[in-house]
Amino acid sequence: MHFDSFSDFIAMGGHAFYVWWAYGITFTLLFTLTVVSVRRKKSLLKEIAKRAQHEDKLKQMRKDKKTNESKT
Amino acid sequence: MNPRRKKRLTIISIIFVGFAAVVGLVLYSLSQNINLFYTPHEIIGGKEDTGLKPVVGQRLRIGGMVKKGSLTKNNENLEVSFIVFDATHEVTVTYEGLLPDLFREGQGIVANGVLAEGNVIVATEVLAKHDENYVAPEIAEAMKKQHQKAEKAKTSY
Amino acid sequence: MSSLLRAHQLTCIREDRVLFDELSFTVNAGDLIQIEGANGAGKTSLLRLLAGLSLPYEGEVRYQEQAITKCREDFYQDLTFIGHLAGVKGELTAIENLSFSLSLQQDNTDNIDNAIERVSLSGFEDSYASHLSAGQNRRIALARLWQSTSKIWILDEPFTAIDKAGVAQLEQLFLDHIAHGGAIVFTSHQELQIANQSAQRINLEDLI
Amino acid sequence: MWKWLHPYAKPERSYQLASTLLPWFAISSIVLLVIGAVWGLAFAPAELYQKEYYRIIYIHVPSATLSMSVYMAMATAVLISMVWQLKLADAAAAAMAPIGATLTATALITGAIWGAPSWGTSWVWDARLTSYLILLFLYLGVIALHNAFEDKALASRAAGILTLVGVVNIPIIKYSVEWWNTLHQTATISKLSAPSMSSEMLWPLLTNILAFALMIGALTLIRFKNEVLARNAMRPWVRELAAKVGDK
Amino acid sequence: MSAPQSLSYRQLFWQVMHRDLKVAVHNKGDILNPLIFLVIVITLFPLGVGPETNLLTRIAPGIIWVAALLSALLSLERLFKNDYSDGSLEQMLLSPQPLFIMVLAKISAHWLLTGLPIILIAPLLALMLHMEPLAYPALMITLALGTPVLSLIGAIGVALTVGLKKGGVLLSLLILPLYIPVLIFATAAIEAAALNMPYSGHIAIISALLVLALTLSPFAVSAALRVSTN
Repeated sequence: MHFDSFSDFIAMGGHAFYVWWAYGITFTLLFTLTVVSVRRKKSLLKEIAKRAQHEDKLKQMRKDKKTNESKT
Repeated sequence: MNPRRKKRLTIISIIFVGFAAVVGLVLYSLSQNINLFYTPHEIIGGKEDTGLKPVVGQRLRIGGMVKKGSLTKNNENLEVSFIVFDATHEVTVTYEGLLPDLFREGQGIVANGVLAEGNVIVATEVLAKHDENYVAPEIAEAMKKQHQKAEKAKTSY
Repeated sequence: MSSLLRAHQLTCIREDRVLFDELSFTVNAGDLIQIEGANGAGKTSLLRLLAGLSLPYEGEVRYQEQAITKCREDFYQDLTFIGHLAGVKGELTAIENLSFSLSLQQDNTDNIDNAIERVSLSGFEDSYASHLSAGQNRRIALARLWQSTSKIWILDEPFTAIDKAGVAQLEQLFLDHIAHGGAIVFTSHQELQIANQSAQRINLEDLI
Repeated sequence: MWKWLHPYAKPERSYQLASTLLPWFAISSIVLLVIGAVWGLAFAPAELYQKEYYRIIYIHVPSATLSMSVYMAMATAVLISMVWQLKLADAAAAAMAPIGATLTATALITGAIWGAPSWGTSWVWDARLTSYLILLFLYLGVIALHNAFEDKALASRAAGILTLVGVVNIPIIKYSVEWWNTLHQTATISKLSAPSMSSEMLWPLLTNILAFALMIGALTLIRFKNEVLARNAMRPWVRELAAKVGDK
Repeated sequence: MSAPQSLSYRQLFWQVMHRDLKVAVHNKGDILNPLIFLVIVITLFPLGVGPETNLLTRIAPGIIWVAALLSALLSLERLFKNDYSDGSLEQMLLSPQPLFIMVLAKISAHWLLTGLPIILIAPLLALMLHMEPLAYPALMITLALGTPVLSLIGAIGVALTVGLKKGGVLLSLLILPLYIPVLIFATAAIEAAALNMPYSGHIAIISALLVLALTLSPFAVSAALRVSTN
């Protein structure tokens, strides 16, 4: 361990501002990117499911139409 | 010649000639040494190939090492002056303001300013140039000792 | 005899909608093929795929049994495509427009007056296209068919804005072209005589 | 090589492969990131001149070098997709762009924060910094092109052209510090035999670079999976996956 | 039917360029507007920063170049937009002739209509901004070498965005970063010239950029056009 105490560690020899800002921004950005990427999968699958349902409905409607036509 | 082969041949020759020309031009420009800053040698002696010297009143950027023991501070205001040197020449730089943290004698700096009479540069901005070496203090200490030992060993002969 | 143009298992998807799936057909010399389907069925998309203007999602188009992406120069030498947009510049005269598009296509520009006459534009040669009507603009674009040396014609709605006499002339030209070993793929909303007589039809709606 | 690769060129197989690889990358990168951060921040010695704030190097250097590697990887993927018409390579390229952009932004920001105390300025318009800023803009342009086109395949081809044009910038960034007298120092670990760094500082730096690389791998896998899903939305296997989510 | 007439590449180039110039003559506004924009931007500067001669002398190269860059951006859209919307671009893509020659011809026409006027008017603008007399040759050389680069690189961006409805903002995002090197080396060269220092190194770099753009851009543009007309 390079630092003598925890407060020394936080103080970073008087340059706490620079060091912690740099680390903070970096990890915030990377973390945000990760969260966004992971969430995207769920929303994507939901979108696809919705579209699939929509298409099924259309197909069903077309089929109904055809059977009606053949009846008359 | 069929059109396909004609086209291919044209493309290949264009690309070849183009890249050769680019490489040639870049090499030429590098030989011209478009420095983003002057060295003290160039301020006093002029650029190597052309001998052109900057004129008094010219805005320029200078880069070099701060000479050990040359830093003088004016206690009343923040005015400092120091000598910047390279392998052959040295010039004086004066500056008013706070120096960057890394600024110390023996370190490299870059300064923006105006050339005044007598090869003095009145700087408006002083930046410390760090080199690619990173040394832990203990190691530096140890190296110094090693060095001293070696010196001693030399002198004892 | 090998086919001129072959669609091999073409799949086309626009905005996640499947327009057609694994569509295959061949175009031989002497063929007149009409593509049918309602608006939005993918007629234009199919023609653009055949011309190599857009890439299919899957499958490929082959010119003389070779993928068209691998032999663009040869294929385009042998193709005349007239799309929705006429490709006529309003700032140029009728004759300038025609001679430019002919030379792009490496077609004959010698007998250009003849072509102008055929599309009933005599007297308008030196008028700017922007001063002419929509039908006349269309005729400028079509005029190049009379000069064309290419075998394959792909025409998107060639009869739009053309009057009756013009349609008849064009139909005659179609028949001449296929009689000379050419092939035509086209779309049209109009009821055509030749379509009933000698055209094969591909209906995109039946495919889904 | 092509024959061996072929089964993986199927979207479903590659999706599964990405799914099995992902946990390994994710876990190892998290572990190494924690080790690297603690080692760099707390255990590595202070630097002779820069004291404690040189510790920014442990995030600045990994983001900077790897953002360029990501660009080259992206360009390679584009090239593969163009030569072999491999759609999965497009998905990979699209997955990498936002990661590269984030890393480039991080490198620029940490560089600016580091420059303030050490050089005396956060920003200078010299060759290294400017060419690196252009890299960020290139990434943003690629991302914008990916989003501008409705059709994913089309978007990939458009973005691919810009990616390849931008490759010109990479050697300029890399050699700018040697070609011109810039304020930025030259590379620290360019020569592996004799790095210009004490070994107690070098090891945590290498650990961090490895950690960042693994993290980039994990992120690429996550985003690659998304891209594969989006590009194969009409496939039955994607529909099945979607149906499972929809039911919940 | 007679045998197809094959054009040589040179004929093709002239034909396409000639056509573009003819079309442009009819739309005089397209040529004049960017030029007027350039002049207005340059006259705004002395009004904005104050007419102090020393200051203007110092920033003149930068102002002229930034203005030239923006006016190039303004004029770029018409490079392919009209051809795209009336279908003649499609016809070019379907020609058996190599597309990159036609693209190069169109870019050349664009430069003749927008780049050349800037070069011709530049001495006047420099005079308005009290530019150092020593720097005039450098200004002319950098503009002569640099404005074609602007057209060549710009064409890539336009080709990529021509099919998009909201291509304008995207175009500037794609292109302006690629313009930065030209701007930097051009202004550096003019500044060096103003101080009576050699600037052949800068000129060599701008020339390298020009050759690189000339080599790569026609192919990149051709590929981009095939994508965006899809």
